Parts: sequence; structure tokens; C-alpha cells
Amino acid sequence: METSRTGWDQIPQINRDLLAPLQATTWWYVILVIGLGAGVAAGAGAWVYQIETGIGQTNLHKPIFWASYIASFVYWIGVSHSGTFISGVLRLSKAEWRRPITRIAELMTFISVLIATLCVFFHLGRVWRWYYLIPYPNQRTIWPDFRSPLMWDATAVFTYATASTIFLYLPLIPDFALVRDRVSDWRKPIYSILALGWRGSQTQWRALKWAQRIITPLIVMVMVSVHSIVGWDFGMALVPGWHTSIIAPYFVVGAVHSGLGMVVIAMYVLRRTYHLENYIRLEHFDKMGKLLVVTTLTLAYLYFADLLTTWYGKIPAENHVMYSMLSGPFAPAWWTMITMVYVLPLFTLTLPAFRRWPVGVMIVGMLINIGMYVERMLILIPPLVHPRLPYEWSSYFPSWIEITILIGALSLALLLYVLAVKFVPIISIWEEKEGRLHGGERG
Amino acid sequence: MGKERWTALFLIMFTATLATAAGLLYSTGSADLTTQDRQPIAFSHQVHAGELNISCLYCHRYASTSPTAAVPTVSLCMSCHRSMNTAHPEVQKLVRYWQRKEPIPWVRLQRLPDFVYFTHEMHVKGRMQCADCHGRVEQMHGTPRAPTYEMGWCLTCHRQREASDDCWTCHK
Amino acid sequence: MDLKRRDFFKLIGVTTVGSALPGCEREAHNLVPYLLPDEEIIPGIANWYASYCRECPAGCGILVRVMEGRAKKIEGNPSHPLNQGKLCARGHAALQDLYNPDRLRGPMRREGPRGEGTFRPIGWEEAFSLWVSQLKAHQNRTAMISRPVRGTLAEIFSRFMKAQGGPLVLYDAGAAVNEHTANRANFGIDQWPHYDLANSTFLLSFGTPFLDDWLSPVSFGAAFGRMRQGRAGMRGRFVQIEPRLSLTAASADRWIPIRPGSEGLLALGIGQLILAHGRSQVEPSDRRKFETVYRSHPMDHIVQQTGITQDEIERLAEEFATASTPLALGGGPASSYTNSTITMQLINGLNVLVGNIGRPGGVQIYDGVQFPGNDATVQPASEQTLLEIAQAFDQGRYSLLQLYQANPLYSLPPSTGMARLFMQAPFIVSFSSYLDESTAMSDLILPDHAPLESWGDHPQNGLSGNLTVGLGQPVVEPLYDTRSVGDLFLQASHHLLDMRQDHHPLPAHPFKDRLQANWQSFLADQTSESGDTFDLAWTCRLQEGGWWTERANVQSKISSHAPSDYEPAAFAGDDKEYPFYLSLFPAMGVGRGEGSNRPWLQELPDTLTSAVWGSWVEINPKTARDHNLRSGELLRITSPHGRIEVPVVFFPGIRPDTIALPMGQGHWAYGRYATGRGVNPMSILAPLFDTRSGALATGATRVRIEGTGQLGKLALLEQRHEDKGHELITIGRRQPT
Amino acid sequence: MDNRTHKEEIQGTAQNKTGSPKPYKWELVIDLDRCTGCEACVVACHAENNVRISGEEEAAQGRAINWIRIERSWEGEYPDIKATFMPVLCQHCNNAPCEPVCPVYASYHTPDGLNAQVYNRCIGVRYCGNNCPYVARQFNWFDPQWDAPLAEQLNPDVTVRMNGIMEKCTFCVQRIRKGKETAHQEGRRVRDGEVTPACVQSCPSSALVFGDRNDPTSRVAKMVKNDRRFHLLEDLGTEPAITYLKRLT
Repeated sequence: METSRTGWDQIPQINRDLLAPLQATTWWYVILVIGLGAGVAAGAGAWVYQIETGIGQTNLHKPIFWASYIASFVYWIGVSHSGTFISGVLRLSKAEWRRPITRIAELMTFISVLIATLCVFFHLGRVWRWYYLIPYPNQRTIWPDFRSPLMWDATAVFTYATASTIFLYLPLIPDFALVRDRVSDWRKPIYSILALGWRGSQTQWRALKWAQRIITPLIVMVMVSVHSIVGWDFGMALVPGWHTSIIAPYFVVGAVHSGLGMVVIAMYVLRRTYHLENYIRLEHFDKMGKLLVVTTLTLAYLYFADLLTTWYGKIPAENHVMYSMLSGPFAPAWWTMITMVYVLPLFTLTLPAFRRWPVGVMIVGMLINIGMYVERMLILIPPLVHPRLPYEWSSYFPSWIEITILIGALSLALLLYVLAVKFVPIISIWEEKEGRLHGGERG
Repeated sequence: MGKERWTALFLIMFTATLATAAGLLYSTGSADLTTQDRQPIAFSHQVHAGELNISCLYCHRYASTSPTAAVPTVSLCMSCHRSMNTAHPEVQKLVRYWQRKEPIPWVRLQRLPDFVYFTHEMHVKGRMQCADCHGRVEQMHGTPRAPTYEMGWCLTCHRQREASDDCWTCHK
Repeated sequence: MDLKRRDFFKLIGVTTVGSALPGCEREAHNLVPYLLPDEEIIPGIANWYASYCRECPAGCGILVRVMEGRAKKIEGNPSHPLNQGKLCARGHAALQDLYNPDRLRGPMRREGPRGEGTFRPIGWEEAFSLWVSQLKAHQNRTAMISRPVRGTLAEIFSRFMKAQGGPLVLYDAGAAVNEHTANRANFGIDQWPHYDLANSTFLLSFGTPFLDDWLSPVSFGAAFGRMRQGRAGMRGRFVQIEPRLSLTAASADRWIPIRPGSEGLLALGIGQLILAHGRSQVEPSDRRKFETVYRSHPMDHIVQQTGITQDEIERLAEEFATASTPLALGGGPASSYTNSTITMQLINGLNVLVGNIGRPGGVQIYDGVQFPGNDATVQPASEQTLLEIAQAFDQGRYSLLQLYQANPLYSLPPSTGMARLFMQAPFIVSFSSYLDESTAMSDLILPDHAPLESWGDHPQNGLSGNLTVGLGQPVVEPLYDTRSVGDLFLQASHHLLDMRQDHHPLPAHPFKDRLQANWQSFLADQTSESGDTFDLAWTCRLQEGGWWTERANVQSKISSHAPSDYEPAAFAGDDKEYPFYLSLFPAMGVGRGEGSNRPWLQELPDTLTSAVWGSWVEINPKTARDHNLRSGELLRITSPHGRIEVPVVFFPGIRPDTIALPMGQGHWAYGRYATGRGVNPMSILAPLFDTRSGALATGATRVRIEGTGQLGKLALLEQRHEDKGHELITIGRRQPT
Repeated sequence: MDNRTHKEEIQGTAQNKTGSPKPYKWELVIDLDRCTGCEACVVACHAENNVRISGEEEAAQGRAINWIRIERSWEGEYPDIKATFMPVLCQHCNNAPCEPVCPVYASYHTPDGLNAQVYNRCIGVRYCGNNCPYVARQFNWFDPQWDAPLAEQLNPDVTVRMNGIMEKCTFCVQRIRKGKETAHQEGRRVRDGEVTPACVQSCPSSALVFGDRNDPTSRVAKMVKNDRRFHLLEDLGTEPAITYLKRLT
């Protein structure tokens, strides 16, 4: 009773706080958008140039046929696992504290899947023939080859994209309705369309709840399958260092790892910018910190298992790959990766005090993401550099075109996110209220 | 009421676009869509192959021995037209080419992409009629427009006749 | 009725090119039919024309695939006895001579100062009359340097020059002059014997690069294949002796890194042992002479000089003497010193000692085919002969220089002062197809047709074991406004006739008629062709690409003279200041520079280093470590005569006291693919020559090396830089059973 | 009935006098004891198959395209050092790792047991390149260029590969095609030695031998029984169509 009355009193406050971003626009916001826009433009330009002149603008060469673009694809797919994991898994496990951060994460999922798909297109040699990948009836009566892991991948990513869009959209409906009723300018029609005539009636609520109950377990399954398949792109290949059965679970956990890291960053930034201290509370950083410790340990375990097997097996081809990382030319990158992804998180996030220090957690999140990106590169490059016929051994570092395009992709991701913040309530208002009112029995 | 109309309109538009997209995708291929170019001489297959009933292989004589059927040499045209129908303005064009010792720049209509290997020899020897692919030219005025030699079009025939449908039979 | 086929080719060119270009959409839209039907040409059907390869003096038989008037592919002529249907990399690349973008399109005349390389295109009438006037002006004061030619063209050249009054020098940097001189000394022959590799059971090769570029690499390659695996239950053994493990040595069973210049001594030592063990097969009459020569140096001296242990030498002697059909060959590095002719004689002597002259699997000597332009007068000359010509120009004895596809300015070291000739010669006429270094210095250029556009014949100069005359016909119409050098010479001699009443002038027929006439008289003598009319015979010869017999009748008895006394090799630069031997070898494909304007050959990876498109220096890894050099680092190589900088390649197959460089790069003219690429090692060679033959001693210069610290530019196809991963690929070898 | 034989002859399965009902199975034998590393095969291949001229820059980047390359490996230390040569080209594996991974069927297996690459189908995902343990697959990083008039030499039977697609050795399929057409017209099977790829044809020492493995009388069928035989990376189970014969000493 007590809580509930106070709960009711808070509602206007909540509305005011959480709708604030949609109403006011500051000058630095505009600058930020312009800056990111420039980044995107640069990337686009570079991409057009690459298509015009040839994929040779990259530093790829025989036998390194895959590199930074595919690594980025894997990375972004990884990031996309944040949303599905946090809201999906936490919803399933009815973790109450998830409420303020689900939206942040789901938005991230939605955007990074788009970027990941984009990376595939950067990579294609004849991107203008991309539609050969679609299984559509054609007069040639030729179909894609579903024996190829890439087709599994295409299917999985497509499913994942659609699913996560729905997953993002469902809980948005009541909030869109809320906004629709609050705004009076040109945005009103848009919101009213998006709100699908939400009135908040009992039936509508029940429908929404049902929909969520159905989609949530599904999306979690899709999430696991997607990154397993991404892992299998490598695992199915003969390439020494790729051809291991542990790669699928390893990829999934790795994805969640970087995903959580990314969410932590977003949490911190949004909290600072929009003064959401009483929504995104220290408790959340603490919980995220704990989650990160879990993923770190799991990931470390899988990685160790893989290393040990390779080391003990002493299969020459695989040994060369491993030692090129432990002590060879890739050692600097590898040790940086180890420190950023495993060592630092473990030594910081295990301290309760540290977990309640947002800046610190945010920084660790950044380190993890940088580390994981390096790790993606290390999964690709060293094995490809050491094919079984040593005559072709080689080396690789991305070219300026590659870097520009990838920075463009990153800016695009950020830009979309920044714009989204202006458009959707960044914290699920109704879920927040729900949580405050009922302590989430319904949740 | 008005709302429903809008929804209906929207649905129609939506399906229409989908259909168009699908159709476009379906038909994408190596289609040679060059339109009827004007030939330097208004040669008529109807007259030669139809009325005069000259066999295709008389002029396109390499069709049975070579991958390319080839257009007849000017001297071959002249072998008849030195005497025949010399008054005709188009024939006089021909004669002028001959006197200038210039080959006739016929406009190419039957074209295949460079990555396709096609040999007339095997098809003619495979008991196929010219008309099977080139249509009934003896009934066509001017230069016959070929069917757009789509891969699907070739495949249909290959499958009917149980000829090889291995990619490397026709792709090089 | 006489539309030139050439015009037609011009027209149809549009379509052929168009359809070939990438992005298949941009096809040429016009079909150009023949004006006159040409029985030879069916659109879409390939014609095959027989000819012979003019890329090197060997003259393999080739078949050229021609479609719609364009040469598409060259293949070996299976019925030709020399190459038996096989063809080497350079032979294939002849197409890129025909279609080379840098070929000269027509006659040109120099503008501006000589050496600046600015030329003005002129008409043939002007060009020809200018040339003739020069010939008249420089009567009896003309010299001609040509690439080695044989057959009718050779006959025309020599007779023309005889009439004009002046020497004709046939020069090719690759012509094995020392070996040739030695053969003349030992066996008194001017044409090559047939080295019957295929049937020998033990091959003792002193550096002979018979699988790289020696005499006829294709025929030797075929023979090598048969020697190894061609005989049931019998696999010939093969030992290669040279300071650097060459491509040929890579195929040997054993490679013996001998000290440069001491090859002769080793041969001497082996002969000594053979004589000592009473295994020699020479007649008692000659025996004495052989013993005096081969016993002239004590064994310990030999061991100390060659750096080869006595056991090793005895083992070699044992293997060589006891083999059923042994064969000793000498050439390449062993033939690149001041004492090489004698070395070659000593090696020939080994063959005489074991009595394999005229035997199967041995050295088979026979009389060459009786054909015009196949006599002693058309033997390649040495570098020294060229320098004598140059001196004659200095002294004003000669004043008109004619160049035919020879490039002495590039292939002779600057230290020899060859450049002076090109500075001082009052007038230089070149018939080359490219603006190579020498042609760029000329005053008048009358470009010849490409080989594939022109007639020619090639009486085989030994080697194949058959009597062979190759016959070459134009397989495509000339692309450009060029003229057959044969026609030019015949015409010119006609113009000069009035002032000549002397020795048998040449009639003014076109070259083809002359050639045909030669063949008519030649075939008339051949019993094989008697009966059928010449026209029939001629067509058959054209179709087959020449004339050849089953086997030449090999002389079993030949009086072979003993080698001359051994003399040690002389080197430029003392071994304190210049501690390293310098060993030059013709680069894969580009050879001594003739091939460096062919993209295919530039891109042909050197098999041992996988290097393409450039020069490098090969160093023993140990030496490199001692001088702490990185792989790929620019190395400064200094000789008494100059200095060059070349990127380092670690090469485990070379003596630590020797460094090796490929020839063929470092052109400063000769087209877009060759110019300004790599370095020309000739630029640091000393003017040292073989004492007997006068051939340039390319191995007689000593050098010192120092690292420069900065990385050089060199593309290696083998990308592995860290020396790891050997265990990954286990090709494995099997000990012979 | 008539059509059946038509089809079967084209696929080389005619029941005719020469008899064998099997399809063709093209294989290559490389005798390392004969190979001298002269690389005639390399240029022959370039000339026959319109292989691009990569130029120095691309070669330096590891992008030079050679359908056949000769791998040299050193064994031992100076002075007892040996160099061995091994021609490496597409092994036309019977169980090819590059085939199933292609999402668009650009890489597939022909009825003759050839490992085909259909250029106009390829979209350049390059998975096949990664998955080929022999690094035999070559990628076109740019459009090829020939300074005029070098393009006059291009072989009309082989298409020119554009920027962005994978290419590799085809065993000179254009020659095989021609051979089969002739045989088909004469109602017989392709004779041994009637079809030879450019590399085999040029090889001076006859280290390369090509033929139909399913024709028991062919040289290849006999040579693969040689006791010096081995396959490259045999333990991967790719079942290459190329058999190497070990070098002696």
C-alpha cells in the first residue's frame, strides 16, 4: 500500500524525466549529429571508390581472403547480442533490475544487426550481384547452395534482424501511445501510426503480454543459433585454427561479453547526459559488472580449453597458428587482447566497490570492446596467414580504404543510436512504472 | 470508412511493388535488349529465304562447320547480284560497297555474353533446325529480331532434348 | 579484286579486340564480313601454321594457332626432332614480341643529338634511299653486327657485306663461344655435336646450365626426362659442379660447390685419376699427349685449389670411369673465366679418355646439313671481336655501322668502352624492332617484321642428332609498316649493283623467292624428296615446318686432339680488398635482357627465389649473418669498375665466398616493361676475356659488399619470410632402389 | 532413345565400340623426378587461359595470379643442400573443400570430375579461397588490363575474368570440350593423349601426364599405380585428381 501510493505519485515525475530527451534539443547534440554524419559520408565515399576501382583497394591478398570486414561483421553481430541477452534472458528470469536498461540494449541490438549486414556487403567482390544470395525463382532455375555455412548465416541473420525488430517494437507500443498523447506537433501522426491505436485497454495489455511471452524465449534461441552459425562460418572450414568444435559456444559467449560491455557504455553516457540517476542506478552497474565477471570467466574457460587442446595436440599446422600469436608476429595484439578481455575485467569487476563506480565500469566496458574487436581480427588473420602450404605464408594489415569504411560504419551505428534517442523513450516508461507500482509481479 | 480505403490502397500499392520487384529479379539475366538497329542495307530474309527459298547454309555457310555461322562475304552476295535485280536501289548500295572494296558494316543482332560458349556446329549437327532458335526468318521483313538468348531459354531446350545441362558445357 | 587481307584484319580487329575485353557488355556492335572469301580462314575456327622459333639460336619447331588473322598461341611442333612438340617459356612469349606495345611501327630518323633518343617517323622511300646513299658513301667502310642468323638470311647478309666490303659479326651474349672454340680445338668441328643426354647413365656437368638456357634447353629438358625416367630399370645419375646451385643443379643428384675458376683443375684431376687407374680408352698414340696435360698438376694442389676433398674427386673419377655410358659437359659458370676455353677442352678430354665420342649416350659428332648460310662463316663471334670492330671505328677504318637485333651497348660492360663505338660511328643503321639501347643510338631505323610475320629458314647447327632445316612462314599479316630485312638487303644490293662488278651480286627478287630458290636446290639434292615436284615438296615442307632426316650418320672415328696446358683463371681486384667472387647468371625467362620487354617473362617467377619483375643478389645465409644483413636489404656491391645496389635474397645454395646476380634487368631503353627496372650487373664487370676465345669473362670480377640499411624493392611470390613450416609439407624423396 | 545416346555421348558415357560405359575422369600425374622447374608450364598457362598480367605492384602484394606455380623447398644445410620443385595447381579434388562452401554454386563438381568455377555466377565471397588447402584459387582484385595490342593474343575460347571474382586452373576445359565434341561427332570416346592442357603440352621433360583415369589403357591410369605415388596433403582426404610421383634422391 505504502509503496504503491508513493509509486502513483512518481508517475508524472517519470513521464517528465523520460520524455525530456524527446522534447529538448541542445546545440551540442546538433554538432554531434553533424560530426557523425561526416564520418558516415567519408565511409560511404570510400565504399563507392572501392566498388568503382575494385576490392583490391583493401589490403587483402592470397591467401588472406577474409579480413577486417568479416571481423567487423562478427564483432557487430556480437554487439547485437546485448539487447536480446539482457532483455530476453533477464525477462525470462524475471530479473526486476533489468527494467531501465532493456530498451537501451534492444535499440543497440536492432542497430548493430543492420551494421553487421552492411559489413557483409563491404566484403563482397561483386556486390552488385548480391541478390544471387536470395533464394528467388528465376529463369535460370538456379538456387543458392544451402550446404554453404554462408547461406545458413544469411538465413540466421535475416531471421535475427526481423525477430529483434519485433522484439524492440512490442514494448515500444505503449510508450509510443504515451508520446502520441504528449506531443502536438508534426510528430503526432507518426507516433499515432506507430502506436497502432493503443488505448491501454485490458485486452490490449493482455495481447501485448502474450506476444512478449511468445517472442522472448524465441529470440533467446535465435540469438544462440545466430552466433553459433557465425562461428560455424569458421568452424566448418578446413583452415587450421578455425576447424574446432568449441568455436560456436565460444562465439556466443564472446558476443554476449562484448554486448554487455557496449550496454554499460551506453548506460553511462545516457545517464550522464539525461540525468537518469534515479533510473539507471548504481545497482545496475553493479549487476552488469557481475554479469561481465560471469561472461569473462566462461569465455576464459572456453578459450583456455581450446588453447590447451591445440597445444597438447601438437598438430604442426595448428601449432604454427598458435605460436604466431603467443610468441610470433601477432604476440603484441594477442597479449593486448588477453589483458583487455580477461585480465583487467577480472581484476576490477570482482571488487564490489569498483562495480559501483560508473566511470570505471564504463571504461572496462570500452576495454572489453576494443579487446574483443582485436580478438575477432586474431580469429581471422593468423589462421589465414598460415595455410598448410608454407610457400604462401604472408601477413596483413588493413588499408586506409578499409579503415575509412569501417569507421564510417561505426559512425553510422552511433548516428542511428543518437537519432533514436531523440525518437523513442530510451527507458521503457511503462515497464518502469510497472516495476515501481507492482514490484513487478506482472513482469 | 475513409480509414479502410486508405488501408486498402496501401495494401494494393504494397503488393504491387512486391510483384514488380519479384518480376524484375526473375527476369534479370544476360538479356541483350538492343532494339532493332538500322542495317546499312535493307536486306530482307523474307525475299531470300522465303520467296527465293535459298537455304540458310548457302549464305551462312560456316554454321555447320564452325562455332560461328558468320555473315556472307560481299563477294558471295555479288555472285548473284552482279546479274540479278541490279536496278534495285538497295542492291546498288551493295554494289557500291563492292566497288569501294569495303566490307559491309552489318549491325550485330544475335549476341551472347563473352562468358558463354556457343557453337553452331554442334547444334546443327545435333539435328536442330535454324528456325528452332532464330525463328521463321523467311517470314520476317528486314532483319529478324532474335529471341533474347536467355539462359533459361537455352536450358529449357537442353532439358527437353536431354542434352548436357552441366554449367561448363556452355560457360567458359 | 585485290583488297589487302591486311586491311581486312584492320577492320575485323575491332570485333576481335572488343569481344576480348573484360566487362563482357562492351562488345563491338559491327560484324565485318570478308569481302573475298579466304579458304584458309573460317571464322571461329583456328588455323595452325608451322614455323620455327626465333627467340633463341636453337630454333625449335613451333605451331602457331591463328584465329581470324590473329596469332593466339604458340606450341611446340611434335614432328620437329629438336624439341619434339615441347616449348620453353621464352618460346611461348614470342607472341608478346609480335603484339608488344613498344614495337617500332615504321622507319624513323634521328632528330636532335645522338643518344637523346628522339626520332622522327619517315616514309620508306626516304628511309630506303637514305640508307642506300649511306651504303654508297661508306663503300668498304661498313661493319655489321647482327644477332646470330643462319640459312638464307645469313647467306644474304654475308654476301651483301662481302660485296659492300666489311665484316659481318654475329653476336649473341648467350652464344657459348668458349665451348665452341674448345670443340674446334679438340674435334675440329664448327657445329655442335649431339650430346646424347637421354642415353647416358652418368652425367658429370661442370656448371652446364643445360636446363636453364644452354644451347637448347628444351631438347636437353626432353633428354633429361628420358635419362631419369625414360628407360625401364635405368635411371641416369647426374652431378653438377658449380659455385652456385643453379636451376640445373637443383635437378642434380649431387651438387658440388667448387671454387670459381678452378673447374679446369678438377677436370684435370679426374682425368689424372682415370689415367692413373689405367681406365683411359685413348689410342696409345695420343695417350702421351693426354698424360702430359692431365698429369701436369699434383693432386694436393688440385684439392687445395678447388676446395674439394680428394675422396670426393676420387669418387667422381670412379663413378665417371665405371659408368656404362658416362658424359661430361662444361659450360655456364665454368665457361665464364679467363681460362674457360682450356677448361672446356679438359672436359672434352674427359669424354675422350672414357672413349664415349660417337657412342650412344656420349658425344656424337656428325657433318652438318649442306644448306646455304650454314658454314663456318656464320659462327657467333666473341666480345673481343666486337671491340676490335669498335677500335676500327676509332681508327676511322669503318664509318657505317649496321645493327640487326643485336644490342652490344647493353650486353657489354661499360668498362670495355663499347659506348665509344656508338658515340663515334659516323652513321648507324638499325633494323631492330625495338628502341633498345643500341638502336636508340642509331641515326636511321628500318624496323624488320616480327618473326611471326616473316619468312625464314634455320639449318640446325648440330645438337639434335638429326639433319634438320627449319622453315618459317609468316603466320599473320604484318601489323605495322615494317619491312622484311631480307627484302631490304636484296633491294639495296640491286641498287648498288651498278657500282659493283665484283663477286656474285645478289638478284633483286623478294626475300621469299630467294629462300624458295635455296630450298629448291637443297631439296633437289635430297634423295628423300626426289620424285615429287618441287611445288608439292615445298607445300609439304611448309606444312611440316621444315625438313629433317631420321638420324644423322654419326662419325664413330674422329681424331680428337689433346687439350692445351692448364692455366689458372685471372681475376680483377685483389682478394683482400674485394673478398667475394661475383657469379652472374641469365635470369629466368628474361635471360640476358632480350626477354625483359615481355610481361610474361618479367612475371615468370625465378624458380629458386620466386622473385619477379626485378634484380636481386643471392647470398649464403651464413655470409649474410656475418655482415648482419636483413633479407630484402639493399646491398652495395663494389668492384674495381663500379658499384651497384641490389636487394638481398638469402640463398642457401651458394658458396659463402660468392655472391650471384641475375642478368637481364637494368635496361635504360627497350620499352615500358624493361626500362628502369632492376640493375644491370654488367655495369661493374672488368674488361677481362677468355685468353683463347676472347669471350667476355663474366665471372672474373671480384667484389666487396656492404649493407646499406634500407630495404630494397623486390617482389617475391614466396611470401614466407620467417624460415619456418618446413615440416608442414613433406614431399619426401626416395632413395633409388 | 536417340536423345538418350545424344545426352550420354555428350557426357562421355556412350556405349560405342571403344566400349567403356564409365564417364570421363580427368586426372593429372606429375613426376617430380622429371620436373626441372623450367616453368614453361606457367607461361603456357598464361597464354592459353588469358591469365592477367599482374605487374610488379600486385605481385609484391601477393596478388600475382598463377594458375600453376612451382613451389621450391630447400632441404638440408650448405653444402649438403637440395632444392626440390613441386608444381602446385588446382588439384581438382574429388572431395573438394571449396565446393560446398560456395553459397551460389559458382564452385561445383562437373560430371567429368572436374572442379569447376563458373565465373559469371561468382559474387566474390572468397570462402572457397580460404577453404582450399592448396591455395590454388586466385582472386581478381582489379579489372585486368593489357596494353594495346597485347589483347590481340587473348584466347577467344576462354573468357576474361573481371574484377571481384575467383578463378583457377580448369585443366584447360576449353580443350577438353573441343576434344569431346570431336569424339562425339565421330561417335567414339576421347582417345588418350587427344586432349592435353597447355601445361602438359609444353612440359619439356614430360613431367606432366594428363588423361582419362576411367580409360584403363590411358597412361594416367597406368602411372597412378607407380609405387612413388603420393597426393598433396593426402591426410585431408580431399582425394585430389593430381597424383605426384616422388623424386628419387
